[in-house]
Amino acid sequence: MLHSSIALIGLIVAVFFLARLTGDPTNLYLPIDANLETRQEFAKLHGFDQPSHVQFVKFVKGIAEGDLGFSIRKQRPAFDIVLEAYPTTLKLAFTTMTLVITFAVTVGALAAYKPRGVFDRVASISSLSTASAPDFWVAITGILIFSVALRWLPTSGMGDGIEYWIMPVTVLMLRPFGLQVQVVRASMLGALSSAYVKTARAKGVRERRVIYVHALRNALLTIVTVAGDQTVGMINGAVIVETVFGWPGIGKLMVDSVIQRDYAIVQAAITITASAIFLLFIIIDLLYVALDPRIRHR
Amino acid sequence: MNPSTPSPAAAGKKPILQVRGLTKHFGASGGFGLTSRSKVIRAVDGVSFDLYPGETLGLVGESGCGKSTVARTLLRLEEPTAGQALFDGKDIFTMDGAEMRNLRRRMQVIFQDPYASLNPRMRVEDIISEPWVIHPDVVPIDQRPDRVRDLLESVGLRRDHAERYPHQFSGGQLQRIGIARAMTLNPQVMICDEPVSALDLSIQAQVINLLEEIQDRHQIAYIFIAHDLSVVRHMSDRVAVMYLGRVAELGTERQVYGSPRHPYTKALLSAEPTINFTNEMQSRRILLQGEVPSPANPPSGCRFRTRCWKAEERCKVDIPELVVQSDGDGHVAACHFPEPLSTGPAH
Amino acid sequence: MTTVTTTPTSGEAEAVIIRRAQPWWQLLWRDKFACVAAVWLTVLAFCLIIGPELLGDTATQLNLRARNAVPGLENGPMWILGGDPLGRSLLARLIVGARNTISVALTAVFIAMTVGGTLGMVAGYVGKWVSHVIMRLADVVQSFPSLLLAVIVLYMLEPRVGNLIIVLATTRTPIYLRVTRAEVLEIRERVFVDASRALGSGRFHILRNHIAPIVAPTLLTIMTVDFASVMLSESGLSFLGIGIQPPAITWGLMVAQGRNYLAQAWWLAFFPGLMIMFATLSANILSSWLRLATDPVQRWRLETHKKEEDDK
Amino acid sequence: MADKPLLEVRDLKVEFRTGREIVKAVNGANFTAYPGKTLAILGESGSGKSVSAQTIMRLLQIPPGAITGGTAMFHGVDILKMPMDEWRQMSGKKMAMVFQDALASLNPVFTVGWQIAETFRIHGECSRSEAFDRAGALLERVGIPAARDRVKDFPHQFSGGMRQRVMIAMAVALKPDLLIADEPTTALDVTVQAQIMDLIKDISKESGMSVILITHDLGVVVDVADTVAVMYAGRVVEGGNVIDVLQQPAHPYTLALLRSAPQAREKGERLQPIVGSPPDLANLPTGCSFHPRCAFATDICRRQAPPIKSVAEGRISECHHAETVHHEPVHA
Repeated sequence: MLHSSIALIGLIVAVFFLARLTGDPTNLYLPIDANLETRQEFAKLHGFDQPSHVQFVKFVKGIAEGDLGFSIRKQRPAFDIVLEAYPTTLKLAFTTMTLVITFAVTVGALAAYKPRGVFDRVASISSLSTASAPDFWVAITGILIFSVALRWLPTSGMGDGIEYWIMPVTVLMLRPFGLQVQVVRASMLGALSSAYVKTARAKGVRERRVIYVHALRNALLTIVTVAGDQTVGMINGAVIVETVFGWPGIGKLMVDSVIQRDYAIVQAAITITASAIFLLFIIIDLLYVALDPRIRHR
Repeated sequence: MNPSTPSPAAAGKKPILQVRGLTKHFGASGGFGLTSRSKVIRAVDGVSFDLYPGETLGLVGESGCGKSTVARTLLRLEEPTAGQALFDGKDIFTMDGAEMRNLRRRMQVIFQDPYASLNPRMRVEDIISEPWVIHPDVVPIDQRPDRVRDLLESVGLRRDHAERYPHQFSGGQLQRIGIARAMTLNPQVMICDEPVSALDLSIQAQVINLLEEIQDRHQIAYIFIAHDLSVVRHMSDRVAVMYLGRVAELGTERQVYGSPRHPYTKALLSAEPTINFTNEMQSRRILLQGEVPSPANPPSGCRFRTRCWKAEERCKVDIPELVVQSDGDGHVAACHFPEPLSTGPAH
Repeated sequence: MTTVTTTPTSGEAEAVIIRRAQPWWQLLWRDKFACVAAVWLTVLAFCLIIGPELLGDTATQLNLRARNAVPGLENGPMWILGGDPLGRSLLARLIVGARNTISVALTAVFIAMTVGGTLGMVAGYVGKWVSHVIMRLADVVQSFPSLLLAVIVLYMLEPRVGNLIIVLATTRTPIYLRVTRAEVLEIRERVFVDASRALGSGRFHILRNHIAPIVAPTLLTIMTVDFASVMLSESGLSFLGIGIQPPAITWGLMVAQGRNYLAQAWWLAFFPGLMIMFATLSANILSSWLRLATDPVQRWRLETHKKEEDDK
Repeated sequence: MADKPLLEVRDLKVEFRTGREIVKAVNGANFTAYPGKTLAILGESGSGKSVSAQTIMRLLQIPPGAITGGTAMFHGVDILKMPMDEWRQMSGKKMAMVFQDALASLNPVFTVGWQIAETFRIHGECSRSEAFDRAGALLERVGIPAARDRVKDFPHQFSGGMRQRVMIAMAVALKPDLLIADEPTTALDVTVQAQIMDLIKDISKESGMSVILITHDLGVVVDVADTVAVMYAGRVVEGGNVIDVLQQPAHPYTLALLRSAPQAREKGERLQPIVGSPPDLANLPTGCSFHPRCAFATDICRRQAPPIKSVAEGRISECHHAETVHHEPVHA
């Protein structure tokens, strides 16, 4: 918790100073084609002519009040634009992570049960493959096959039907799934060869219960850690997937704003994302305490 | 309190090592902001003893009694909280870098776990000659390979073993390598921290014999730490029994084993399973209640009182001092109600 | 990324005390997947070293007859994988593109490992304050999605190769830092380090002779898996148009350019993507093999003959 | 020993296959446990004592392990050939096990009460709440202070000795006929060891439970066991009544072991160690496995594996020279 709050502070400072590092921040805030007059006016309006520390205080104050700048391109507060984009990404991320964990735990646990068995080999190779697949490439290949050639799925856009969700979710799942399968397998292997599993077997606990109660409960600690990291990393995937499939989420918004040089939105998006991640870390910490009594009593 | 009467083996000699009031508390200092805990572990609390040239002082006690911490502080692997340790009259704890390097040559150590105490990625040759890399003036570079092999032979291994890696040896052989390494600098004092505890019985005897041979040959003084009472008895001239960071009893091997004065010593001796078929020993067994209290929160007064069948009100208040017992001036015990002297001969 | 190790089982340990190590190439030969991966990475290394010198001209040479040529042998062996809209050989471009793609990833990983490893050793072996500062910095970097960080920085500092490498290296550094520090903290408590200290050795001696040789193989294992993920990140950035800029050739860029011709010439995007996938897959397979081969507890799984397993 | 055997292990063979090597961890071991008695299996590391115990409990990890021969008759059935489903119903109920490292052997994320109660529940003994009650009672029985409150504690909240008591409580929950204790006190201090051994003795006496005690400690064997089986290189080389075996050993290994134990001796007197190193299980010596370290070895020992000889009533020894050794005094 402490480390994520420090990270949050560090990030806000970094965002502020990065903008100044590159020279005149007006270059970043305004479109490239803005004329000199607009630039000067803008600088004065936003206090860019003032010393850095004054600007910094103002910047932090703005964050506290929910004022994260004004998008000149869209003529709206950046905060509102970012908030509108978030639900889409959250829905996408949530669906993906749920599926990732469900599938990965099932596949990983089964693979660990008979190491080097047929299922394990298939699972290893396929998880390594999905973890190695370039998501943008899988996405456009998917479009080529399922949308262009077979015409089964829509090429892009977000709709109500499940057909709109299949490809983005699948693509977004690939790498987290591949990694998580390996993590589940390894931690299950560790748990299954531990002494307490021996005790459980000696007590006469059936194999299914050994795997899904005794071993999995311990393996969960690692699984949760990795899942937490992956949820943070969902933003990475979202940038690509939303761009390719044209989903109006935070990833697409950010890439568009970068290309259009709409700094206010980029800055707002970073700040809000950082806060979201901060919140996520708190949840993971709490989960961790709930899962591991040894941490609880330390 | 002067637990310094020499054993017969060292009569007339001056002690090589004098430990006075050695104290080590963990977690007392160096705490950093958010991570520090107020709990202080009193691992060692005012331990004093002398070590004479060429003798073996046994240090026994159960886990957590602080015997290993004594070793680690004497080696300056941990910094002591208080106390003195005079090596040849000079305090180890106040030595500067150069003096410390000099001391390292005169005081060496053998560790408990032979697997862990040798770097798995180094060849035996590099392991044994590492001390000469650190102290380059001891043996010239061109003589080192030969000296390594000589040393290997002197601990009962083959010359060609120098080329191998630790994982190619058994536990007993690894411990021999550890002993060879400790011998490279010709020390006067050797701290043996449970050197045979990790070894099987059949191998244990080999290593004990080797240690004794080396002692006879080079007149090295041993501080021999172990939890196995019979091993300590076999090895030691004098024995110190520790309980919860303090010395409970100290005397010659005969005094301590033959006529224990401290109730803890007596209980410890009776709990040790022996290959003794007379039922006499069994019937005299004292089964102590409970376990050793936490050194983070030791009992007031006498530390043994919570498990002692003789404890009275006084034991809660007064900390017993090491008092000279009537059976000889080397025998001291820290108990308000010492056991009577045993009349029978030591078994 | 978390590396997971398993604990040794008590029963096994007793039975297998004395064992002879097999040389690594025998272990590699046993695992056919790892073998293929190693061969493929060697081929790529070959492309990386002499590709541009050998085929640089072919890759930029226009061939109007081979515009968007379908994969096949009609236009000569260099056009076996087809031609791009300007008729350039896709195969040649893939081989030439290997250098940019791989060397960016390799350099980034190498920098990350060097910086992370050094900082990790420092954090593990000096005072608490320095360690704290280093670790908090790592937190800041790590608690933010790497691709996003790259997007922002490249947006502000313009997408040059140098900047790209710095960004990719920065996002990967914390992993090496953490692993190294954790290992150093663990190793410095090991008895053989105590033994060396009791012999009078100093910090530097211990770091060089006892700690570095043990940390190095671990870092090498992470490097291979990291190489894969950095290459994916780099390709992703190129795909988004904020990585390496044309006319330089990288596989990610080729996928991005081919995307516009998806309907007419699918091979333009397909083969570069496949190259990325094979390269990352090879690195991942090799790293999981390395992990087994360097773990004494898991090693038997490699040493066991396949035949013997099938008996049961 | 007129009783019918409770567990009879015959010619047990277990191998571990690693790479080109085949490690013969257990190489034809025989031993028998009688109702209400304590059998000690004595051996050094690598002798195959732990592997034997785990094999009998069907806990061997396969691969790399493999049972390559032998039977284990328990209540008249060969439990090594029993289908796993059937064995699970017996395991923990008729035969239970206590391990060396109690901290690692208890699941860190469940309360000790839950773990003990699980034993009752999986064998369909009683309801959830009743199982918890009985867990509390059991903890009380094994001497844990304030047991009723401590059922809700996790293993890491107990001390080493207390954890081993929890393990014992769990093992004896369903009053098994046989308890296998694999070095239950090796990690503990002598004073605590004495308490734990007493507890096992008490429970065994109270319920008529047989115990197989795996240990490397001669003293512990004398202390608690009725009969002993001495293992070396995967075989039981000597067996019989504890006092007989340890007072008049009939196998050179047992004799050498007794002689190498540090006893009260005069200073300067050397111990008599067993020469050489423990055998390489992947490459066992020809003939008798012990011959390279044996003071009695003759030519036949190098060529021929020794037969099982009976040197006295209820005493067996696997040695060509068993009779000679049997008349050798332990302390010369």
